[in-house]
Amino acid sequence: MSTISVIEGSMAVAQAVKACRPGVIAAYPISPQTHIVEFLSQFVADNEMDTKYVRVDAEFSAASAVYGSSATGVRSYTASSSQGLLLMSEVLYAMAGTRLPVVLTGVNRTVSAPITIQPDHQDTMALRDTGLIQLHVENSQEAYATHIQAFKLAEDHDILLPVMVCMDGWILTHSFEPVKLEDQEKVDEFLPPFVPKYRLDTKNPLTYGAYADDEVPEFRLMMHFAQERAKEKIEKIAREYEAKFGDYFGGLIDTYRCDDAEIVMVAMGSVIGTLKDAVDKLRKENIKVGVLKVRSYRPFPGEEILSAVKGAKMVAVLDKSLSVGQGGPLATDVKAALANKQAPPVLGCIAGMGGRDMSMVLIREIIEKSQKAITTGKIPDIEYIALKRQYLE
Amino acid sequence: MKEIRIHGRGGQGSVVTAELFAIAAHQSGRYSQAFPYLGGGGERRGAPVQAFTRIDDKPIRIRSKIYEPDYVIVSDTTLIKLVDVTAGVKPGGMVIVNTEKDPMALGLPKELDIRTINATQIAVEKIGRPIMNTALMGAFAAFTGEFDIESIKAAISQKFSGAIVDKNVAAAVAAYEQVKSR
Amino acid sequence: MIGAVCKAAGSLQYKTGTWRDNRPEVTDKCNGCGICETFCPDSCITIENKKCIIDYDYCKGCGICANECVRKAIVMREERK
Amino acid sequence: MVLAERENLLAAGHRACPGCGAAIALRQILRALGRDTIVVSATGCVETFTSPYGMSAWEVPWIHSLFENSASVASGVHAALEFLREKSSVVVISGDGGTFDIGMGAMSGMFERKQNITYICYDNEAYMNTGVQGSSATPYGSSTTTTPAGKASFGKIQPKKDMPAIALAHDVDYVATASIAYPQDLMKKVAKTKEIYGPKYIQVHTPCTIGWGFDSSKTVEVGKLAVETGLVPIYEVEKGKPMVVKKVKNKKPVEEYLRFQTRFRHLLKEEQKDIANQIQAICDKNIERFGI
Repeated sequence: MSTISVIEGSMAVAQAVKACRPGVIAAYPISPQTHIVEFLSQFVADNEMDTKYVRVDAEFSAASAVYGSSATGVRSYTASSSQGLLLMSEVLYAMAGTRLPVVLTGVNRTVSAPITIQPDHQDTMALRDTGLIQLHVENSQEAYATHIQAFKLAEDHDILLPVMVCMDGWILTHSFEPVKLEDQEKVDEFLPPFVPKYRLDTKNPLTYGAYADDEVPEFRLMMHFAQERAKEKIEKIAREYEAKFGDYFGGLIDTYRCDDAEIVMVAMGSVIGTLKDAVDKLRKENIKVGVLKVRSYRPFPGEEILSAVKGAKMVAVLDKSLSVGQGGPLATDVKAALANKQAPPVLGCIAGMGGRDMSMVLIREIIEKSQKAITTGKIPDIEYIALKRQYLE
Repeated sequence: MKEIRIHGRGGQGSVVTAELFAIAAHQSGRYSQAFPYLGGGGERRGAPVQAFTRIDDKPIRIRSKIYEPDYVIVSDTTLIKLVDVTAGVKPGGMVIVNTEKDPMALGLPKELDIRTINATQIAVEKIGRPIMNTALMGAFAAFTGEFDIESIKAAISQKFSGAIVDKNVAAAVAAYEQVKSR
Repeated sequence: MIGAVCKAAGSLQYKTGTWRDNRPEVTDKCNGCGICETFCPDSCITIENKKCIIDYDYCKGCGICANECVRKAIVMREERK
Repeated sequence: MVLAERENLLAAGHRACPGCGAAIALRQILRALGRDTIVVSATGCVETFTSPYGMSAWEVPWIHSLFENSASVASGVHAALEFLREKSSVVVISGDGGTFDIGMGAMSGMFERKQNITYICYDNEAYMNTGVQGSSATPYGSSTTTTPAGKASFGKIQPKKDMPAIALAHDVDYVATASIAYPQDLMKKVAKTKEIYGPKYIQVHTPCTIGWGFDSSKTVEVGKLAVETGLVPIYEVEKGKPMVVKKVKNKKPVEEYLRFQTRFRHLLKEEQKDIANQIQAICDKNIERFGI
């Protein structure tokens, strides 16, 4: 029987990973990821997991170790955050390029400087082009489910790419809330043991990480094609999960009261729940708004977004990061997806960077700016939400 | 939805208190959410900290900070000088302070419902150390009626193990009964 | 194969013998001691019937075998002659 | 022993330069290790010349990912084998750049974890793959493209980093130096690693014809001279046992070694005599310190 208990978001992830039975975990501490790996270490220490936990000297080594273990044909997991993810980044490119189905948790936190431990999406955005599949979650239950789904997705022979489950640091990892933990037996039925397509094996010696010259474009493209195939699989696996466990959090995207919405707010991660509450409140004031959750950031669900926002008058995209010199990366992607199509205009809003709280006041500001853009027909390139002008001097 | 804000100091167990409230709410069949002040990595033992709990009859989606709490808990009176502990408290909201002093002697806004409990003394008596958070929880249950004492006891039993369970339960019950008997 | 994984020993299809300027030739003095085989960087020497055999498909003509042969049983000759 | 088997696990058709010392080392190392071995390589000459896509020279399972992480990748391979309860040897083969410099942190971590992994550094004393830039393994006085000799420079001003000493400071189970010029010694040492459980470090001196500047036929000869002058001491330290050093009966003056290579040629000029003397002093010190 599944059990529901009030646990920390980090524990929800650790429990999901445990249920997935990885053979190797390698990780390095970094806040706010730290609790996840501490819990997993304890599970191993208590013999609750048949797993080799490799304590490493840096995130760079953590990613490298799971690169090695995954290539040896063993289900492998790591987690990191912020600077740590960036330190891993060189390995993550290699991991995706070598098609190793590692699952990692990207606990979202901003990147120095200035140094801080506050959450936003700056870190995983920097890994956007690695080839990793990136799935964002809105709450602990979804984090739990998505890790289990992630292994199934990563290890599918049509995909074979690392999957990063992105969750907002602190806001999710350090929150306590009721989480339903599934039966091990049922998880085993949902997620069979890892069957590698290739592996390092002295009985069948293969060369991994070969040097390519002329073949590079095709190998990069094959990663892209795998991500294209992943679009269907993400939805399919989410539905399979629903059939098995009763929970569905969206496939590539999820929508909330978008059908007749004039303003659709597009966002990722932990802000989604707050936005849903805001939508209910605003709807009572006769403001027709809806929320579109981008669950899969890579592969990017351009078509799905287009069909969900078609009828709206304005698409307000909330970016918890800034591509300096360009704008919000999510807004940029949404604009690209809607370009050359019959689609509403897009207002890119930078909101919630560096842990700035996504309060109701702030969401109201987004809606007001969207309404103004609709009435005036003038759409600024970027709107900055809850900006504290005193720091700009 | 009911929202609780806890003011404490690093190392006093404010986050654990918030977590225990969330567990107690779950034990009593409600939804809950507890979280520390975002970040906190720069805060060390002794620094003023905050933790939050939300309780509702339906799943909780909102994740912003708590700006207008229904209840505030203050784990020691020295915090009143350092932090605006009553900021944003809803009209008629309750502030529970760990002190031996009279509520009116704390210099807090008169329009608020101020309650006091000497949780530290109860903790010293029942636990042997001045770890006051479970006593505060017992008092909170009695003052607010948000929890029955059984769900507080269940939360403590779920979170801890060994001898400290009984001691903490005893502290919570003692505080609960002290308030009830007033 | 995806991920640039590839099979063992595929290098055999690449004939490095075309790189060669000088060609080692084995004379009658060879007793098949194997020193040349041990030192050959290019895995192109085998010892058969107490004689070293050079695989000219792969020999790059570095000359180590001739230099290290204690019996001076290998001589280097210019490839174009 | 191993020589008799003559098993070749590095296929012909690889793209090393003619006379490559590292290729000689590879063949000997693999012969000593045998087929039940998984090799992890760092970026470098060996990685590049053995692994063109579809034309790999490796006959054992082999993996490369980056320059600085081969020790960490090996840690993961080892953990996976432990999980699978498989016993293949896990061996890192990395150049001096990937060992002494960019990969030293990862190697230190691997040593500290006490995993059963053999780390072999083929030491050609500079970044040869990228065009002979100086590394911390580059010897004193050597001219490279980033430590060039010039009007105001005699080449590298720092002595070679003592990597085996750093390995020993990790209290690893076996540390050895070797040279391709002494294949029996090298293969014996590599074979020994299979008998010792724990981290092991072997540093193999592998002359480079291009980077050092000598004729491709002279690779082994140069390697021998390095040992015979005392510049490259050959020894092994097995945990709990006294150090075993390769003795040299007729020691040669280091000038014979320097003369052979363009990287040291500038030191033969009269005005650089001091530097050549200092290199001789390094040899003399080695001879005394190790009892060569």
